[in-house]
Amino acid sequence: MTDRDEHGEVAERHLRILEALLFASSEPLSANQLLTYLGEGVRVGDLLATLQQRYADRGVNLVQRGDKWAFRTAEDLGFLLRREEQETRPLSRAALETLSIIAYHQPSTRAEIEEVRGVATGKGTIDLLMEAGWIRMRGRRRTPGRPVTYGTTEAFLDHFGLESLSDLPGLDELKGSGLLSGRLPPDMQIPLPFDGALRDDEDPLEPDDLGTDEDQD
Amino acid sequence: MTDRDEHGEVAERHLRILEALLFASSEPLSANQLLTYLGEGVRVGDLLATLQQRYADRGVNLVQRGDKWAFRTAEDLGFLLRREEQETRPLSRAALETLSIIAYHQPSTRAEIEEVRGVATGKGTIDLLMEAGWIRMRGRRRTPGRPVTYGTTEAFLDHFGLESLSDLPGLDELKGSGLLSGRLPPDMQIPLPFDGALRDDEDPLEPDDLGTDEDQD
Amino acid sequence: MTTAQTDWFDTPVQPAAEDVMYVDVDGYEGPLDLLLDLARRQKVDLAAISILALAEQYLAFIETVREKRIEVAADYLVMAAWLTYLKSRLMVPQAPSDDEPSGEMLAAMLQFRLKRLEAMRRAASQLMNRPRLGFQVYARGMPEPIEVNRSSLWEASLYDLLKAYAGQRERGISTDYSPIQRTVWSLQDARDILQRLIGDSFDWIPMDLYLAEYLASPSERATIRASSFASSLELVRQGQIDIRQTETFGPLFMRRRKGDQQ
Repeated sequence: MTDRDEHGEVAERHLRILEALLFASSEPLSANQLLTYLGEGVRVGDLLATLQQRYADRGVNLVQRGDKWAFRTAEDLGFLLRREEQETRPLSRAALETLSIIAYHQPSTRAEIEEVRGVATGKGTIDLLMEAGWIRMRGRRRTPGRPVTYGTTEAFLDHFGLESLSDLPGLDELKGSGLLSGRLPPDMQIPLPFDGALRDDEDPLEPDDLGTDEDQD
Repeated sequence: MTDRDEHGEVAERHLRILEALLFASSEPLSANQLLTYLGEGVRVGDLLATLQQRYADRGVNLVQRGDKWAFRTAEDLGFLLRREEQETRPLSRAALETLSIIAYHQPSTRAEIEEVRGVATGKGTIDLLMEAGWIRMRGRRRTPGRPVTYGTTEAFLDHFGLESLSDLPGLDELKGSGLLSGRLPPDMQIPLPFDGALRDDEDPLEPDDLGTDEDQD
Repeated sequence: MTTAQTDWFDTPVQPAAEDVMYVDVDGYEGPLDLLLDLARRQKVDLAAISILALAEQYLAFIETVREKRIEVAADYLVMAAWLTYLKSRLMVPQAPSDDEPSGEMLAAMLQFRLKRLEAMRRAASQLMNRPRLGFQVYARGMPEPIEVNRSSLWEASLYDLLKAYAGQRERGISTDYSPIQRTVWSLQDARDILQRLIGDSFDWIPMDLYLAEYLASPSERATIRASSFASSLELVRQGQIDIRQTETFGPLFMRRRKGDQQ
């Protein structure tokens, strides 16, 4: 019994450390980052799950964003906390469409985005989304011209309150209707948004790769 | 009892709102500021006391600062938020030159260092060497302006693997190792570093002497 | 399809039906957007839409715009051409030998693209209506950043230190230093001297013997030997002298070449 007490005490201490670290940071932290404060062999995953459960009904919740964790105010209190501040510059329609195409089709190239939108994408649109920190260059597609592939970031998940890409609204429905495919649905395999490291047809970016498409300005 | 349950539910909701507000606020909030989110007649003081108690043993505590309230990392976990980092960096050329002059010519003043170097020595260079623990202020020269004299430290000997200052190679040894070329004026001399306590023309530093040169910046 | 969500997109102001033809093309994000807008006006599900009717509306629209002599971007004209082609494929029955895609297939493709674009817009709208960070959900307002106390460990070796010192002391010496003037025999000089020395001697005489007078000075030995040897090869090439060496590192013998010269 003393053993269990001791075990509980250690766990409690670890939970306090996690609370302190996650409260202190405004950015999500990964289990690995947290582990460095706890010591080898500590099961951070279990501790995080416990903590998430404890805060589930509180005004502040522990949420998962990709493979990172953060404390965020409870969604249902949003109406109360909503500040007057407006979005400094609302995203243009083009930027919004481009963002959702990248989110649901990733990894996607500029040509693919343009194919879906049926119109050329200004360079500024992609830049703007990169600057917002919502998309990133993933690599280069192994096709002629080696176009840059884009995907979403962890900040994207954090901003839109998604645990992972599979939480994208309406994803299942879109998948079912074959609208995430590049071609006509019937016998086609339907790709899913992919945020793994690199897909088979992607090459990593060279460190000095500025992402200029070879066939574009 | 239903009444009490209902009461408890309302209080719980208020506590959640307080948690979210205090968490998200960029500055401590007063009871009055909090009240505006809860509605008339709510006993904010009691709620805050409850909340403070609940978080008393957690990794973050609710603390009162003046008449305002904020979440803060528990004091005993403050160490988590501080980290020591060491990095090794090569010494700049200016610092190396200055250090070597001090080593050979000590006790030497800034003016003397500049005379050998032929360029002005920034205060930053001296500070850096002091910070590295390799030089120290020895005293003040008994000349107009009473400039500070510098010398090397034990740590200097330690770092460069010297048993004493007399281990610094002399003129012949420098020539022999090729560091000094053979074509030197015959009257050229390399001083013997002085490592006694104070030289005849040096005054000790007063305990409150900050080492500011009177005739310089 | 009607949702309580606010439509995040600033959809172009919907004109009354009779005004449709006068909408400025500028309000659209490309031909697909225009087509989608026209399709929406049919007020039916995109799945049930008549692609033929849609194509006709689009073509009529572009025609009106052009009649008003408004510049139409190339994209819109390309789409118009494609829709004209689509129309013809839809209206003329496909010949069995024809392996171009059928009109129905092309129509299905267009329908798919319209549905996909609409889906992406809806998705964007849903994304923007989520409880977003900084709008309905908040991060810690007073983050307590991790303080990093960085201390530097400086790296320098005794060698660096001594080099720095010696370098400065040398720099301080007044620069009356002048580089040693080395005598260098040019190839031309060596050749002239060699020719003069060999003269008309047809006997094998070692090169060093010819040059003995000059080789006395040790500092010039190397340049004299090198330049003379190089020049002698040139003289051999020109057929003026012969060279012989009987063993490795042995003396080089030289003589005037006998022959047709006289």
